[in-house]
Amino acid sequence: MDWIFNFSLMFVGLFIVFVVLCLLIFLVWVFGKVMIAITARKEKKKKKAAEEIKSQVPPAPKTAPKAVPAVEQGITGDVVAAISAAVAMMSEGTDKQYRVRSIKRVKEGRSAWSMAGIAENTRPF
Amino acid sequence: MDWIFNFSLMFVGLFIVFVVLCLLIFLVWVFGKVMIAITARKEKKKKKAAEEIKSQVPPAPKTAPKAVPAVEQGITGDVVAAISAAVAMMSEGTDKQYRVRSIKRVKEGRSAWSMAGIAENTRPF
Amino acid sequence: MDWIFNFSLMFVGLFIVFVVLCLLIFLVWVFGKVMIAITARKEKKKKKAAEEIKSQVPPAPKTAPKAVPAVEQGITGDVVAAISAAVAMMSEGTDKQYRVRSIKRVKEGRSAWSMAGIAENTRPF
Amino acid sequence: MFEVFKDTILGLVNDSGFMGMTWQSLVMIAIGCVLIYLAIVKQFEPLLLLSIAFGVIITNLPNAGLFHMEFFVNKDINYGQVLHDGGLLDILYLGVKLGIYPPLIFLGIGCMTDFGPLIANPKSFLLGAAAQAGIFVTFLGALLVGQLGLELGIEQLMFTLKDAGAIAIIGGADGPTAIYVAKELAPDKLGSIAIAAYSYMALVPVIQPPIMKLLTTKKERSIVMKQLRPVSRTEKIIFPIMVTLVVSLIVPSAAPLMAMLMLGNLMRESGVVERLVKTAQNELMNIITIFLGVTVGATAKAEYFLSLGTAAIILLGLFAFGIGTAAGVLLGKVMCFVTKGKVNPLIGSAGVSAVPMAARVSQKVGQKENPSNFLLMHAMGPNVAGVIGSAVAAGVLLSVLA
Amino acid sequence: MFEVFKDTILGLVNDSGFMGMTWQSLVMIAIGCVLIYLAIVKQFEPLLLLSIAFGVIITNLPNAGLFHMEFFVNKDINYGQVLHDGGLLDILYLGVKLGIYPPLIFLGIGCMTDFGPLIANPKSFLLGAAAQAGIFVTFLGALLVGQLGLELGIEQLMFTLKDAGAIAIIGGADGPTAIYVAKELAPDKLGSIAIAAYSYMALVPVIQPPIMKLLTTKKERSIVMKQLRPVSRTEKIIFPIMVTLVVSLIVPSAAPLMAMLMLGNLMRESGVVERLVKTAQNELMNIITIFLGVTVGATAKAEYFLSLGTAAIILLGLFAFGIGTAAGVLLGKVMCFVTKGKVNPLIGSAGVSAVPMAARVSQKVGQKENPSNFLLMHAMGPNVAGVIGSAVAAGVLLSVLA
Amino acid sequence: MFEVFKDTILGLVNDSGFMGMTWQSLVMIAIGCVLIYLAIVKQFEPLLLLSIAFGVIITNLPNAGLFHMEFFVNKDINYGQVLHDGGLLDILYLGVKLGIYPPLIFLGIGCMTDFGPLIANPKSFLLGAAAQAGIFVTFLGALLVGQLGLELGIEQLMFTLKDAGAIAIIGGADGPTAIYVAKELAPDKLGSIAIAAYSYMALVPVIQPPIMKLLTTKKERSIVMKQLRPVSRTEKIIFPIMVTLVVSLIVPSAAPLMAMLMLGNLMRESGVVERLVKTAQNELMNIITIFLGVTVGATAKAEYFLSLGTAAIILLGLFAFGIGTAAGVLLGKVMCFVTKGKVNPLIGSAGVSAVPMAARVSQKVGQKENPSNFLLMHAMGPNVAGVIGSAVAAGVLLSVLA
Ligand code: NA
Ligand code: NA
Ligand code: NA
Repeated sequence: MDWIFNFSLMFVGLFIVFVVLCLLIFLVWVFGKVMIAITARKEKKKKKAAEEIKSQVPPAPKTAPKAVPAVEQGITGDVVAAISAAVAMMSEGTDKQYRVRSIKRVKEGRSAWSMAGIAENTRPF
Repeated sequence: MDWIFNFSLMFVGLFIVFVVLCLLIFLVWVFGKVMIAITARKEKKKKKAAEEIKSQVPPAPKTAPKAVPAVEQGITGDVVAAISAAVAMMSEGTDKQYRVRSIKRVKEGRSAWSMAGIAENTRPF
Repeated sequence: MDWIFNFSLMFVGLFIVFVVLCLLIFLVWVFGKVMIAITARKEKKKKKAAEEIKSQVPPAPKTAPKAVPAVEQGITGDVVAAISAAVAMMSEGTDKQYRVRSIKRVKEGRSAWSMAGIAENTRPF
Repeated sequence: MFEVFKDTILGLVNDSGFMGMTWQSLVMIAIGCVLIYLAIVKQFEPLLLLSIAFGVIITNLPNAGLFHMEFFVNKDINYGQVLHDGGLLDILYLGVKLGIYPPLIFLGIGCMTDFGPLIANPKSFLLGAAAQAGIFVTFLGALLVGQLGLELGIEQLMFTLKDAGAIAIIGGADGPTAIYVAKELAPDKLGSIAIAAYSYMALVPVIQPPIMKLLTTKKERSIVMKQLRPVSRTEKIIFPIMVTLVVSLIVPSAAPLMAMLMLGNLMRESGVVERLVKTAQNELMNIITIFLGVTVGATAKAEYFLSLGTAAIILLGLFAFGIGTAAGVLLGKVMCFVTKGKVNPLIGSAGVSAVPMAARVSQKVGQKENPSNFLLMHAMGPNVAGVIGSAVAAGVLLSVLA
Repeated sequence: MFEVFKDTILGLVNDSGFMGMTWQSLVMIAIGCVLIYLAIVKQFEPLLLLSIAFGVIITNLPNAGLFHMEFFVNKDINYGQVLHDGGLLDILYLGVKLGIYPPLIFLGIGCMTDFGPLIANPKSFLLGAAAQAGIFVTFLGALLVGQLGLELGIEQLMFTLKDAGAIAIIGGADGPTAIYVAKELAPDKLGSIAIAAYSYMALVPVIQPPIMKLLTTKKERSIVMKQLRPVSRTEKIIFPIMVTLVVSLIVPSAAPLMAMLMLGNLMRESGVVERLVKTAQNELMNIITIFLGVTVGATAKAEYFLSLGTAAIILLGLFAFGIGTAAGVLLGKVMCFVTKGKVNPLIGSAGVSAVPMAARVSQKVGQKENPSNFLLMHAMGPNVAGVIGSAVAAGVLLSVLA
Repeated sequence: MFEVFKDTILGLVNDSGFMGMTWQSLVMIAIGCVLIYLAIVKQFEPLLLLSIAFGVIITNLPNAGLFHMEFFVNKDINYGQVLHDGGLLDILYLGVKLGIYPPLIFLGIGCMTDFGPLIANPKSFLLGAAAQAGIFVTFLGALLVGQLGLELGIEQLMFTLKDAGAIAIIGGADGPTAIYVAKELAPDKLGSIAIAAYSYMALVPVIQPPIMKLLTTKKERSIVMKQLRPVSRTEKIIFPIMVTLVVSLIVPSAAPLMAMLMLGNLMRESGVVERLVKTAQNELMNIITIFLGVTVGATAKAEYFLSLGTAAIILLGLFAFGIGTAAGVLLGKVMCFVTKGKVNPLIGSAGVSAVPMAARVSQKVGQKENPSNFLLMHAMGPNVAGVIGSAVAAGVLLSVLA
């Protein structure tokens, strides 16, 4: 066996792994910076716009919306729990964790459209 | 290139498409007429039979069943909504629209049969 | 055709089927006996241990847990029924029979862990 | 220009299906429509029969080239030709020919089967074995028909040893097993054999009861059997491994079917791979079922299917189901006698397989005599034993004849 | 040792993708990224375009060897070579080349399609036929471009008859049909054709309305059509069988697509095989969609894709969609005239297929004129008829040109 | 007649598995049973180990012919022979040999993986790279064993360069990558390598903690890391495309694994193809998992598996996991030093992959020192970086050695 080759292969291998992943560090880092910068600028603009609007309109009422899941009115807490539980139970064996984000009543008066809804699936083929 | 051939191929193609689809129009139309005729005859018979029965039995009570989904008694409206919502949520991403048609309590006292129920699936193989 | 061969093939075939399945009867029977013996011994030990404990600790309160499905407190019967029904409905067309065994509220304060829960699925690959 | 137009049209007309149409094709299409009727309206094993029936129709459309039977009837298949010139169904049929679909269906069945009643009462194996008499007696019957064909000079009836083995397996009352054997021993008769097998499986509630009543007394039919013992999880986990080992060592040709059936069952009973079990018994099985159905139907090409041979196969299949049922019930009577009335002979008929239809027939016939009698669980034992029994029988036939 | 180290590194550098990188590969990767943008942000048929776009990127990574276009462009494919030297996408592409994926996608589509509106109003077939004019006019257009190429000596534009047929099928506005035809008639142009087809299908709401408005009067667009009659289950069950028979007998080359579409629909309407229907329209279709998308994208190798030919294909594709829409609307006008105003010509544009996008466009354009007008159900008839129509057209092209 | 009867029985006995039974087969069946025990009772990676174990058992059933190792150990596979004479597992094994299953498993994993923690803290890549030292040091170790074998004249230990590469990849702690490399470099050792890899992955909570504690101080283990920044959807969408490009360009041999992993992740993050994502990470992955498990197990044929080589592979595998863990932790210490205590070195051990087990081990060991310390999210970064790292390492090994 050619041990020089073996050794150099070992180092080359590890070297390449580091090269590739360091390149990725660099790219992800640069991209992250860019994204943060863009987001910051956008938010600045938003804030400005918001401030301009604020200065024109009267202040919003104090009763801010509570930080509850977006549940439509008329659906009781118990039912929300029931649905959460049902959904969780269904996910048995998948180890995923569900949380109910929003519950909406199925809109009525849509029966005429239901077929198109089903046909929707065929769209991309 | 043989443009005469090309042109004739174009017309032949469109011609065949029309021939096939016109044949289908004819067949579907004839079949539809037949079906409508059969259905009409059947309903006539039914009506006759119904009339004969009517003339024999006293009129039905006036309290017709309400047009609500077939929900068993003892299940409250809230729960129906919960189930509807749960089912709808599950169908997220499939673009289908579900409506709860009927809700039944799972029959009890069937545990002895459950295995056969599972085995049912093996039937056709 | 060689009818002697044919006849003997018929008998050999049936013979082998019986040999194999009789061997299985024997093995399953022996294994069943062993299992029953082991279980019996284990339960004996358990009983003994239980008796020893009993003689040391005061008797348990009389209000034994009712034989209801393991439902957490604070979830009403109606909701259990709703979930049962929802689960049953989902199983439509599979001929399986579900029974709700236990209903638990999804634990809160776990959002930090949810990602790992999802990643859990990747584990075995 | 009109000349060219006419020529192009004529060319298309010559390529069209009408040119190749024969009365045989028309008859096959009609048969396909009848099978669709049976599948939808009479609900005869619709999961497979509907696809099979549609396969029968489209394989017999002249010039469509969806399936080429001639590629597969010889021992030595030219796979290059299949890939180059094969139609859609030729390619999908590779899954049958290479022996993939039936074992994978068995994987799904294993995931759905509870062997508990069989483990609780291992004597049920005997009934599952007895009912396989239908296979071997029919084997002899098919050879007799073959002899008759030879003497009368009717080529279509001259069944060879291989043909006889493939026809006999209808008596196993088990679709994938029948297809697995037939594609090997008599690929030209696969369509007839599969259609016969699935049709009779659907007809089990019609075929079995008269035979069961004929062979049993009212008293025997009223026997109430004592409840089965509960079976521990350990036993249920060891069982599939044990069966795989025993069956595969004694009859290696049965290994593919048995191993997959038992892998499915091991996955089920292990309780640690639920996501795999769910997929194996649902999506995987459904996909394979569609492919299997439509390609098995495709083998029913007019020139192979429309023959006196098919008629003979259909009669022999009925005979096989009858003999299997009778043998099961008769051994049931023997066991009833030996155990001094502890075994209801009606559960013997369930040994033919046809899971879970045959077990239900036992239940129904028993309940008619004694409305409080629940034989179902007791009949499930012979029923699933029958699946193992026919796989063993298939192994023996393949080993000797292939 | 350093010498050896350097040599190993150099060896790896020579094998790396940078060495084989060309500006063409870079352009293709950029195109792939644009397609991903369109799929995700503009939601252009994302189910297929996302995979296609990713396929475009990875097939053009130098030295990765994921896909070898050269294996598949010749008439006679060396399958041994594919198995021995093929990359991941070569193997998955066999499902396209052997004609498996498009019919299986059609199986799933059949499971999801309700032909009720077409059965209730069979005249819709006429509109579905008319819109196929887009295919045949474009066929002539492509041949004209080919002629132009010949005269100008631009090899990339010298479309052959086969090429013209494959390009024309973009006008069918139906992805699987386009892929099924192109892989047979012009495998080297499959990537361009598929990308054009799916892109224009996504652009239907942009392409069609101006043409529809141009060709119709405000009065015509406001026509309210009378409600469709309910269709019985029997009719819905007979329909797929009938269509399979008629289409396959007249145009046998259309049989694989038509048979699978109608098998799916038969399974759906039969109501007895729900578990198969569920799998066919979900898991099976999703699996095939992923494989189809990524391998179709893989055919867009720089050396085949980056050519004037692709530019011409993209222009011809737009032309095809336009002609198809116009022809549908014009026949709609004729039908409006003949029926004395009972037919709203807007439903004619739905005949191009692109289910259900085109039908929705009819609905929207109609509702703009008359907010209480619901044309959707009426447009679904021509819409699904268009699928049948383009399959027939595909059959004709394959039969004459393949 | 009795003579013939006896002859037939004798023929069957000669064909039976008992005739070919050797003590080696028995040992392998016993090993299979032990693996089933580990999978079910100890829950060692049951999703794959259960199928692998069952594959080990059935491949060693004499005369069953389910799998023919000899078809696949040579460089040049005769696919015609596989199709003509192959058993069930030979056919299913084509998915491994043609390199389909591992990339498709990666597609599913990509659909399930959140690269957010890695994007938020890209330095984690360093830890994912460091842990791959396990691979390359073990490569040298395996060559040393090979040298030893040469000198002692023990043929079973004479590992070639290719063997060494395949063994080393166990250190990647990533099942599909190990299988993908081993089927190429050392097909005869695939069974041993895969079983070692999956076993040690299950044993990560046992192997890693002592090494982690040995190499870190109590103070280091108590370090609380600051919360990760939220990552925008755009970054998550760009990430898979970027990684695919960079990795595939530098190490093209890693492209199949990396491209499929990242296609899955792109589908996931795009949010527009949920139905495809659902199928890819559930049904498709489950189907492939079953096929992969049982066929990989099938490669553990007694004559290849029972050798000193396997013993050496198992030792080397443990060594590889240990070195990988140590290297990760040590670089973690360096980063801790450089960042002045902002990095907890415990997250370094997660760099070996074994997602998400290794990350959880980091979490647990850290929490023991400081109960309010949540390292999990921080450890997920190196953890998923380790997957990318081992795919790159696999690409290097394949590129140099294949
Ligand atoms: Na049987
Ligand atoms: Na169309
Ligand atoms: Na790794």
